[in-house]
Amino acid sequence: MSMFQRQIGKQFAILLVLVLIWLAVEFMIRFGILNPFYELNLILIGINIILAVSLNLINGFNGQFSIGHAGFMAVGAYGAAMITLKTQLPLPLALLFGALLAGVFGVLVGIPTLRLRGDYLAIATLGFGEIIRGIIVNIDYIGGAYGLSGIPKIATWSWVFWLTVLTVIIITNFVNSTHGRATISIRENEIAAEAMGINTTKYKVMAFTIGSFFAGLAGGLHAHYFYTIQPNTFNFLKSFDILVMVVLGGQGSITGSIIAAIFLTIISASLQSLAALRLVIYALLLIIIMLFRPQGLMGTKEFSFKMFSKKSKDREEKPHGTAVGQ
Amino acid sequence: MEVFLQQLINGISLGSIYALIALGYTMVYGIVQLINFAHGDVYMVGAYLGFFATAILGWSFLPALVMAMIVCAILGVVIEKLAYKPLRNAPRITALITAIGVSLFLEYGTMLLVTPQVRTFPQVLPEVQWKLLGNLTVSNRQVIILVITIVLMVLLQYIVHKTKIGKAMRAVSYDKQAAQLMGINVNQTISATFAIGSALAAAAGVLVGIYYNAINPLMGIMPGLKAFVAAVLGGIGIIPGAMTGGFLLGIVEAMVSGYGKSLYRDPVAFVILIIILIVKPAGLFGKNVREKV
Amino acid sequence: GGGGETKQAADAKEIIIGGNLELSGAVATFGTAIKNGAQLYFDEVNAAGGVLGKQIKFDVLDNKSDATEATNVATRLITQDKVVAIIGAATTGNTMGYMPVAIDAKIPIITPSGTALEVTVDPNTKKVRDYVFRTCFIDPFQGTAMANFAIKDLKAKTAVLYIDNNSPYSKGLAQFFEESFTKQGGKIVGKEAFVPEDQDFKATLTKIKGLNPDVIYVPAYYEPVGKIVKQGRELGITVPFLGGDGWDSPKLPEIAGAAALNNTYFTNHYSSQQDDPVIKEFVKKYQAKYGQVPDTFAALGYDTAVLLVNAIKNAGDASPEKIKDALAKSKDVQAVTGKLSFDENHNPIKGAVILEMKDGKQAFKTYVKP
Amino acid sequence: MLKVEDIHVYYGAIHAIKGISLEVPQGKIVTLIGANGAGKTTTLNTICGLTKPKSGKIFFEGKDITGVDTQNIVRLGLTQVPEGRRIFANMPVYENLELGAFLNKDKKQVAQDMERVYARFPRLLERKHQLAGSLSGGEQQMLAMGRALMSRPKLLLLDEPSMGLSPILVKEIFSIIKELNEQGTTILLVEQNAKMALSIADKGYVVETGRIVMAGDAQELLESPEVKKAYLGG
Amino acid sequence: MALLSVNNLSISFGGLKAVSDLNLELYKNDLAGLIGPNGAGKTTVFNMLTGVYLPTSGDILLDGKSIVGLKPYQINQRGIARTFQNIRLFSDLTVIDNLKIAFHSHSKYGLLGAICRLPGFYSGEREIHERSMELLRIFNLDHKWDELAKNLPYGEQRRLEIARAMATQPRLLLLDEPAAGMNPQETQDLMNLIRWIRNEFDLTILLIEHDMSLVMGVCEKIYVLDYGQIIALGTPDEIKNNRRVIEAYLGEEAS
Ligand SMILES: Nc1ncnc2c1ncn2[C@@H]1O[C@H](COP(=O)(O)OP(=O)(O)OP(=O)(O)O)[C@@H](O)[C@H]1O
Ligand SMILES: Nc1ncnc2c1ncn2[C@@H]1O[C@H](COP(=O)(O)OP(=O)(O)OP(=O)(O)O)[C@@H](O)[C@H]1O
Ligand SMILES: [Mg+2]
Ligand SMILES: [Mg+2]
Repeated sequence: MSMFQRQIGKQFAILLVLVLIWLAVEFMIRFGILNPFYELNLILIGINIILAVSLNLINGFNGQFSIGHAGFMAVGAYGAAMITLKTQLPLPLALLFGALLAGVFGVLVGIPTLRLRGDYLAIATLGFGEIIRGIIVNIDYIGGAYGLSGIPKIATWSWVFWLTVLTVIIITNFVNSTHGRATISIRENEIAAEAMGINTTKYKVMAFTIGSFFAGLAGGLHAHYFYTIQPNTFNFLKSFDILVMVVLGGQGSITGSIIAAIFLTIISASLQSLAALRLVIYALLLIIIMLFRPQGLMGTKEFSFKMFSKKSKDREEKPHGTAVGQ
Repeated sequence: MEVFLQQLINGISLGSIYALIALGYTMVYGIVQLINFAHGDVYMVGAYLGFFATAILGWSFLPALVMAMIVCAILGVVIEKLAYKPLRNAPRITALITAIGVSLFLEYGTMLLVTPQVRTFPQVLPEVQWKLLGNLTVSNRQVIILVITIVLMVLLQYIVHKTKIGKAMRAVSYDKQAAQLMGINVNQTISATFAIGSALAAAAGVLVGIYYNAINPLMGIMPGLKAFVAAVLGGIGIIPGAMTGGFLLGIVEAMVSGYGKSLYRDPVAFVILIIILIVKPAGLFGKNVREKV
Repeated sequence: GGGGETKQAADAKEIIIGGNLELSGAVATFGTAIKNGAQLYFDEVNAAGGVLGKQIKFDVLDNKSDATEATNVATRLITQDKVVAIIGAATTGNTMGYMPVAIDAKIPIITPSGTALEVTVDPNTKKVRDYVFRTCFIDPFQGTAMANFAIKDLKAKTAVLYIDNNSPYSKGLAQFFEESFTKQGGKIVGKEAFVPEDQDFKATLTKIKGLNPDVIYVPAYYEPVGKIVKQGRELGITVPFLGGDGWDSPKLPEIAGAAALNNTYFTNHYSSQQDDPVIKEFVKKYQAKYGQVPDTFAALGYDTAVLLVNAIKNAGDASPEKIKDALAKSKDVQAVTGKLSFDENHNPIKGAVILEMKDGKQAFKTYVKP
Repeated sequence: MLKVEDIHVYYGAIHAIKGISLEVPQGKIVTLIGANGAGKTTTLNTICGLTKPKSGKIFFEGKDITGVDTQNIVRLGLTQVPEGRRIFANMPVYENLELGAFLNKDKKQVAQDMERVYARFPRLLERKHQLAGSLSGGEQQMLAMGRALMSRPKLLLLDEPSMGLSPILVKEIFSIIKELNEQGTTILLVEQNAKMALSIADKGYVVETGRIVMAGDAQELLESPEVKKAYLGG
Repeated sequence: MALLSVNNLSISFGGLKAVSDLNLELYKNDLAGLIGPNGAGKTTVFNMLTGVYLPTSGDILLDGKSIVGLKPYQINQRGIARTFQNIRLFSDLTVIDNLKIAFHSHSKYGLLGAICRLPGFYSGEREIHERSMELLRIFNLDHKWDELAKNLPYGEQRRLEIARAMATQPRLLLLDEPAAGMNPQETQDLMNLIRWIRNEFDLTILLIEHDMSLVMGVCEKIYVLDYGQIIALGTPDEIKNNRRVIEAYLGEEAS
């Protein structure tokens, strides 16, 4: 029973900290202490966290090599934006619709492609991302190449913050359950997982669907904060950006994804004045970090303050990332 | 019929370029199991070297081509030593991320050096148009690229499967430690792989630069991606597969543009790719060997 | 408390003008040319003592050719760097992306090359956006002008549209060309598209050849256009190719080859090879500074800077509010692409020329009144 | 022929080999026995350069080979049949054998050696063109042995060659080892099957947690009560 | 009725007939061995029994019902668990997580319960945890519950793999060379463990092994496979003295 109580106590403490962070930022925004540039980047961080954590479920925990995440984000963004533009439904419903639509796409993409392995799966997911974008470009009803503009800016700091928290909680809870273990076992050794009674197809599709759902949610938030969405925003380079966050943070580490999303968003914003040099620096940073921490910033561990205590076991942390290749 | 044949020519000519880039891609992949996303950018660097040699130094075609191949071979080896070699024992996706880093570095490093503007090649390879069967047009450059692609494919296939260095490459690709126990120099073998792959990319860059007559620092992104698709389509790591995949992709794109809607060319090409992969999960030439349990 | 802070900015030693431009990503060429063009003029002004006794600081940030980044950049320019006006973005899409931020903050913006109608006019309310201006043509003007030319001068009856599928500019021009062309009895016999990264256009060109049109309208930027014209001629297409101001670049004949470009026409603000002294002077200065011949984007970037500085001078005060008002009243401002005034929709009133390519040189064909 | 002097090997923070010294005289069979995780494989890997010792020296035929690259050590005539076979699963059987002779430039000799290997392991001849990865465990072990023989080593390191083999094949493998030795190959043999190993060896070392705890004449060890108790199953 | 009955089971790979017309019957509580030369097809039989390979012909009945064509996870859920010749642990996970994964099919809360952390989640997790620890205790691995599986010594990895198979609560346990790489002492312990779990869990066991001390020591009946065919079936004593088996497998003078 004490384990249960300790759990509840810990969760309560986390919740309290979150409420405090939220209130503090909200207060600073209200009173103009935090100017809109910082607010915008906080929101971008939130959206990137959702994207990275959801892709981490697919790539890091399930070990499926997906590089089409931006496609699902696009589905969510367009789905949610269309609801807002064409109907009078409130934001939560629009977001839900976008996310569900992305989830449905996740199932549709997942079932046929997840029998592919490694790089073949990667190219198929990349292909799906590009197909989705190619279709959007060609549908004038949803703005074609122009994209959709005039989407009301109704996704506020509060929405983004709490939906980010919700995403992280749901995915963390999923990962730390028997379903999460089933998901992880597929990454570790698919043959053994099947021999242990785990329906690998089901769990692959499930990870893919949940991942897509949250990518769609991030897309919806994006659309309702940045006024405009364009198909080009969701091209394969965007998928790469998300992938970089996941790997940089550590595949299989949710806190790692969060840290990487924050880090990369800040880096990107602070290099804006450098033009081409900006990407050269970004590129060098990527290479250097990967060379010095091949397992990502966090490996598969989760960040905790206990980490710093001497007692923590120094496990050899050789990471096991996505099963790339045959 | 005539239009169909012309479209077939168009497709093969486009496909031979994809194939040419895909060869290097697939070769590097076959040996080190790394999706070298920077391959498309080495191709771009090759094009710029060719441009530099012909437009600035006034060299003729062949020396320019050779110089670009040599310099890119060295570039490939250096990239491998600095960015990939330290990660040989890391998860493969880590090297993939550094490959993305190298790719961005080459793109924007080049942009810093030469500005983003388009450059055009001087006329180093005079162009001749041939008319076949009445109205079909083929240019000497198309034929040159096609022939070079096929020759290089055969050559590569020969190197990898028939020569000693090729055998070493395959051994290294499977188990580096065991390869060392055979007396194989793993570092040299991998360097050779990157050198050959990058030289091929450079050749493609120069040829394509001359063929289309316009190069820019981001020119490697799309062909790189398409070549990767072509390599996967054929079964990544398999040399004839890369070539077939390249041709197939080129022909599909030409036919969709010619007979369907050009607007849907890329989505349709990807749909076909995915269908092929669902039917043949290891690509056209790949054997879907299940791991022996 | 935005008002108070901008006041401070107005009192500062220098006037900060923001640049929200594509310096990396897919259309880095456009953004970079605009930046160079604008910088050239600002340097001239600063060398001559500045404006209102203050130096101009051109604060350019990279929006990575992405609408989201453009919003991010605009927010930073406005709230961190306290700019009084923003130049950019190069494309309609990115301009539309960040525009709401500027409008909310009441900072005037001028896009040098965002051509779509709805950039300056809200399509829902049909009202002009007070804070948004542009230096370039709008789509209807060029599209209509070229359609008229095709029907009247080239006696074309049928046309094929070949569009850059990722570019609203290209789509906009094509749309108005089509409207005007069909209204005058012409027929669009085919609509095809490409993406700007394409290298090979032969498949589609083969198809277009089979459609046998009198003219082919390719409203796109010079890099793909050069390849299209070249490959089209190789396939034996002899009919005229037509285009818009995106064609204007010394690179075009280099890419396509001079011979291939014969019998092609495009609408433009000016001709970089015209004898006009203003243009000659600009081309000379630009070349001296950057070592390249300026393209349309460079010229538009320069003109955007001209318009802004002129407005600041006329306003007598570098506050965003005043600059906006003065911009709207711009009248006959001498710039590279013509003598510019804004109409009630904040579009520049300037005539167009139709240029013909002859042996790699631009030749003046006709003048089209605004 | 081989002399290992007080080597220490670390895996990160793990001190796997804590000062091992041993000697393999020319023409002899020397065996290394010990429990799981004692450090036998690590010792062999260190000898042939796959892992680098932190301190200590290794001499082969009087030459210091400490820190020399594996491929150069192999050139000197020392090779290993690694633990877990490590055959090239993606290549057919015959190419695996050819790779064993990678350094041998004499084509005729290679062909002869190949014949000899096939004669010794007829099963490999049957499976000549099959991908090595689809061989059964025992077949793979034969292939690994055959591949090592192709390089005509002066000193052969064998890491648990009998693992996973049927009793008849275990005997076969041991008789091959003996035969090879009689033909002049010096052998350093690591075995779990201590009884068999000691019975063919001239000399034995017992390894426990990274240290040599006992050394001596193979026959003596076979009869030593401590060895009997710990490694021979009573 | 036989728990498992295999009728005329065959499989070929390309031209190679790896197993042909195999017949085999196991009754509840049997402890049987499957031996034979390398490459005889033993592992292949296991692979067919567990759905990894689809037989070319023949039938496999579990409790009288055919399981041919079922996916490996379905077969496992029906009560057949196995270990692998080349250890396949979830090597980067902890020892206890390896077991918890195997408890998956028997977990008592759903997706919603997991995501919302309903009370059922906590009780379900506690149950899984306790049962995993119990199994670890049985296999004498409880002191290492928090180690990464790959850091265990080889012998313990083998034991962990058996424990993991047991966690799926099988009726039939297939062990592929469980003593490979173990020293005589460890092998002895393993024998006792196998006997003990058979009795304790009322289990049927079929094992492949080359270590004759183990096979002869624990198995009550032994199938001998050669070139994909059964060449002998009998008690350890019968097998030891069977000429064909000696020729093909044991060699003269079984040591
Ligand atoms: N790559 C590695 N990283 C970390 N530790 C290692 C590594 N390889 C071996 N070890 C450790 O070093 C020690 C010695 O291992 P080694 O493989 O040499 O033993 P061994 O005597 O060959 O055992 P076995 O009989 O199981 O083959 C063991 O504790 C092992 O866990
Ligand atoms: N996937 C496969 N493709 C081709 N051949 C195979 C495949 N799997 C097994 N074989 C062949 O089938 C035969 C039987 O192999 P199996 O692994 O069942 O042998 P085994 O009896 O388990 O031997 P060992 O005791 O050595 O493990 C072998 O000759 C092997 O080469
Ligand atoms: Mg060992
Ligand atoms: Mg077996």
